Amino acid sequence: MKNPYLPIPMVVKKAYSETSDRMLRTIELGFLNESDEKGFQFMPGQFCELSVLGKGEAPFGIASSPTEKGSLKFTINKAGRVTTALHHLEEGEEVGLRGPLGNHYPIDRFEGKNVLIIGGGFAFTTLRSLVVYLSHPENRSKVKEITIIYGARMPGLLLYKEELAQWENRKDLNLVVTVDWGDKNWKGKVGLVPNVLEEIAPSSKDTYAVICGPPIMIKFTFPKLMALKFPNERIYTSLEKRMKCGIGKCGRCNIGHLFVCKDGPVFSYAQLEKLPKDY
Amino acid sequence: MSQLAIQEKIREKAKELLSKKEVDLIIGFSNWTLPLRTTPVFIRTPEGTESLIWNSFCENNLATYIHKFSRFRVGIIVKGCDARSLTALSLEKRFNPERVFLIGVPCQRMVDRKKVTKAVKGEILRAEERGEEIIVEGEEFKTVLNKKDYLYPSCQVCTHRTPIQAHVLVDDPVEESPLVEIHPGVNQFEKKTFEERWRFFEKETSRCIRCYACREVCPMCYCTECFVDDYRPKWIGGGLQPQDLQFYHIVRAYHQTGRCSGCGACERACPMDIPLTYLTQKLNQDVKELFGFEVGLNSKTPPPLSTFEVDDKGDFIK
Amino acid sequence: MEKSWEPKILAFLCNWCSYAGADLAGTSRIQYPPNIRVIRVPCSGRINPLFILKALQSGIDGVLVSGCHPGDCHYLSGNYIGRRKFATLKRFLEYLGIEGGRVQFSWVSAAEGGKFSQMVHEITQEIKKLGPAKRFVKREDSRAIKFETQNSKDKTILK
Amino acid sequence: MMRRLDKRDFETFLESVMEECDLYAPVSLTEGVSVFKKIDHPNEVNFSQLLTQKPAKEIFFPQSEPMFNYERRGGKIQITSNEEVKRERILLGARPCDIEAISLIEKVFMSEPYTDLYFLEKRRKTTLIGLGCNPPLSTCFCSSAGGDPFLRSGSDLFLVDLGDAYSVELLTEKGMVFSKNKFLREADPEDLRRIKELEDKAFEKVGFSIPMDGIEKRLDLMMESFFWDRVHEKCIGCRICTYLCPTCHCFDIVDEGDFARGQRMRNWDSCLSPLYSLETSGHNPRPTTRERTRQRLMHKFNYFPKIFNRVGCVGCGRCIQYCPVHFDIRQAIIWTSSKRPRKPKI
Repeated sequence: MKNPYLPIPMVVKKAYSETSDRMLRTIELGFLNESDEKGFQFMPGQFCELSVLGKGEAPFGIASSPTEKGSLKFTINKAGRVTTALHHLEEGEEVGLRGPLGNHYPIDRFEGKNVLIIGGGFAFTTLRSLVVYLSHPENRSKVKEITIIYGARMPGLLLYKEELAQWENRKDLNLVVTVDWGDKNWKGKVGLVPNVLEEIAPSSKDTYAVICGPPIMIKFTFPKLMALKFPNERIYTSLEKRMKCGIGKCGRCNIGHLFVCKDGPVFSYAQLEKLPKDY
Repeated sequence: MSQLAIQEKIREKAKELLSKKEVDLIIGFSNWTLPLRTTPVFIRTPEGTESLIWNSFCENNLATYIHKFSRFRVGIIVKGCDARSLTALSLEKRFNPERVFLIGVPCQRMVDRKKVTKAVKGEILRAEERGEEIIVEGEEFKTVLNKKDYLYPSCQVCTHRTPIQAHVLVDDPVEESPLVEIHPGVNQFEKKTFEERWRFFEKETSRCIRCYACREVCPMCYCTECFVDDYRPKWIGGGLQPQDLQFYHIVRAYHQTGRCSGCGACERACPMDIPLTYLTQKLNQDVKELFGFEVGLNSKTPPPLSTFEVDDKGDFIK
Repeated sequence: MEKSWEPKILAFLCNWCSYAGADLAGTSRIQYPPNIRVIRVPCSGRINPLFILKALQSGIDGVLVSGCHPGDCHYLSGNYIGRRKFATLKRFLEYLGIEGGRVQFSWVSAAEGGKFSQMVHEITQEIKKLGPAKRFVKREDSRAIKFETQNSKDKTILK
Repeated sequence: MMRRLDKRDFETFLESVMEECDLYAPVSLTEGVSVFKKIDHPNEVNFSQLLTQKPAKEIFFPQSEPMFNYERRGGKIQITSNEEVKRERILLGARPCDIEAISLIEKVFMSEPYTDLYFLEKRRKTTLIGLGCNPPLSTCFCSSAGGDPFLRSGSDLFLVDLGDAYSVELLTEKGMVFSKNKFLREADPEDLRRIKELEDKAFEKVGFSIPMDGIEKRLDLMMESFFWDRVHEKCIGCRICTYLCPTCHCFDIVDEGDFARGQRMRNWDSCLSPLYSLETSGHNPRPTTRERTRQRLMHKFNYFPKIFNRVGCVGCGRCIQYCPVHFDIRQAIIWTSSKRPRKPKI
């Protein structure tokens, strides 16, 4: 039987800073053992526990898509002990990884439907995974229109800038990038995500919405989605809470009787409505 | 005054404060489900004051709750030690003294329930205090114990039983003399050799389960992040390694230097019966000897470790 | 084995006096034992008792805290405040059964290179006499918890 | 199958058992404090305290347990897991509530899709010997919480103290191993009657006083209740009730060691600690004791039954006995029941 607490060894293939404030760093991890790679099957929305031995472990959403073979990508915000240690990693160093954990975005339900993806700040990681997955030639035909609204505080804080530029040019993706405050080089939209959503007003007909961002953004975006007549069952979001084990044993990430790590992190708004408001 | 009379006076005063709306709530003691014990209650209505009681089992230091209720105007029933803790806390600017009303009760010294429990065979189901005696009853026994023999060690040495800082005293001040001169724990411990002392400390702390009850129950332990929870730097490990337990207990006690009122709440709270007051009492003695300071006697003198005298003793320094 | 053992001593030296004093000892070529490892701190008042305890727990055989003479503190009163902390801490550790000689304090000014060297000699000798620290030292093999039960009083605990 | 073990033979019986197994039993650390611990000599076993301070869950889920060791050697990380248990174990003298609690924790640790091997390995290699409670304490309310003072389920063997001897019931396959043991003699026909007597007495004492039925449904409606504003007031946020609780199973995972080598430890953690749910951003979803007390009670009486169809409390009463401010969980349950006025009187 597999011990779910044992990390598998991974090697840092590439590590680079994402944003101008250097607080967000992306690391690309490669598998050291082939058998681990074969056993690692995941879908967009799932997360992993990364450990720097001696410092501890912490959960991170997988930013790469299953279609990108050979490596896993994580974008990490420097905040505490483990994330700082992860920021200090250099190429060639070893890290531990447990996963994939949790559930994923309900991609099978998206089939034949439109998808509206709303992201804010550095919560865009698993959404990037979703976009890359859906826009992959193999999967693109499965869904109809893909609309992406992505906002950050400043242009310098946008993640995956090169990719955003590529998506901009793609005809089969509707990408709207917005910032709260532009600078003199910024030519795109300026405005908060909820307002931009209101402005674009995508149709809710046959559309699933996936939303992920800071709590304040989510709080103001939900009403706008409601106003656009999105039913609760078709709005999905990904939650975060303090986690330790990631497999529903250690007890801290519960909301009501559900565990964010095991029963989530992806929940539909309909599910969330049934859960207690504060916990 | 008898305890019942004191209890009546407490209720009267609490009722008055609440009905005049001078305070939002009264923190006091009430009877509860187990014998030999009382529980803190928080009373907001004049009628509720009927549940306030006073006896020799009102052992909790209610000053602890000032942190939780500092945004209300509170009336607190205080013993000598509680009042001194509160004075020390007001020196550390933990609350606005104007919003706190102290109902002082000269303390008759509290009864050590653990000692009583050990004195009888079987579970105690009922206990009653009658003057200087405690009558404990179980299924198969009824014993009369002399209260004097079952007092908390920290209460035996107490020389500040009257809460002189209180806004109102419900009874006349009691005579301030200790039952024993030196804390029994300190006394016994000091007689041991170096080696024995460390072994005793080692053995006692090895039982610690790190529930941190001693920390939480202490009015002076209010740091939002305790050193045990720091992780940058990480001072101590999170497990049960003996040295980590010792580290915790040394620092917890040492952090009370010049702040501990000697109420003994830490020791009473411990589920594993680890003696703790022999540490804090020793520090209190040291502080008194070195700096002539006793905690919470007046609201002007700053705590000794936050100030200095130019001619402090320094003969241990090379 | 006994002979080759040399104590490790951690010295917290204040930036303005003792560190300069140690420096002076060096530049004047006054020799002192190499047992001390120096950590420079802004002031002896900066010393948190946790530093001393953590050092002892990590297996250091002795700790030295040294600062400016009373009245000379760069920050006016840092060493006075420190002195009260040290006095209580030293007494407390001795009370608990940790050898008093393991925790040492001194005042060394920037001009006292000779005193510094002299003092380090003394302290090193003293700690050598005490032998390697045993109490309170965290070792890798000490992770196992051993309880002493009432019926097994003769057994040794917590080796 | 019923047997009888003379108290005279008790120590020799344990000695013979200890030749093959590690024996865990309650021992007294000092007067009035006992814990379950591995026994070196049979005379350490001490049943005088009905409930040990730390519950028997510690044998399966230690307070501080290394999960694996790691070592960096030449740029490679070596990981050695510590889940394996080499010798068979026997847990002796656990009370029915503790054993019931172990099966509750088992549900959590074995629940799909992940199995906690550290727990499983210890559980699989342990024979449980239960011990009936005669007489139970006044704080016991196991009958109300779905157990009883002589509950056999979960035990492999079950002992009842008959004064001069223990009656031994062999209940499971693991227990039947002892059927040939020479110290276990033929049971006295009188024994059954005496056990019945003791049981009746114990039942009478414990009673069904706590309204546990339907508590899950009641709490469903009480998430925002005024109740929580009051019930938490006296709680000071120590961890006694959670660490001494036989069913609490939350833990923390931390690394101890340095870059080169160390261990990943799993330590008990408590929902009453503010750091339990504090996120790195500084946001704490459970900022005060109100939310934390609610989490503790809701988890036991609402969330747990929702997942496992049984309240997460076995009624051992430890949290009542040892709470420094005397929070009584029984009273809290009564307050949630319909018998209570809408607002607590005080």
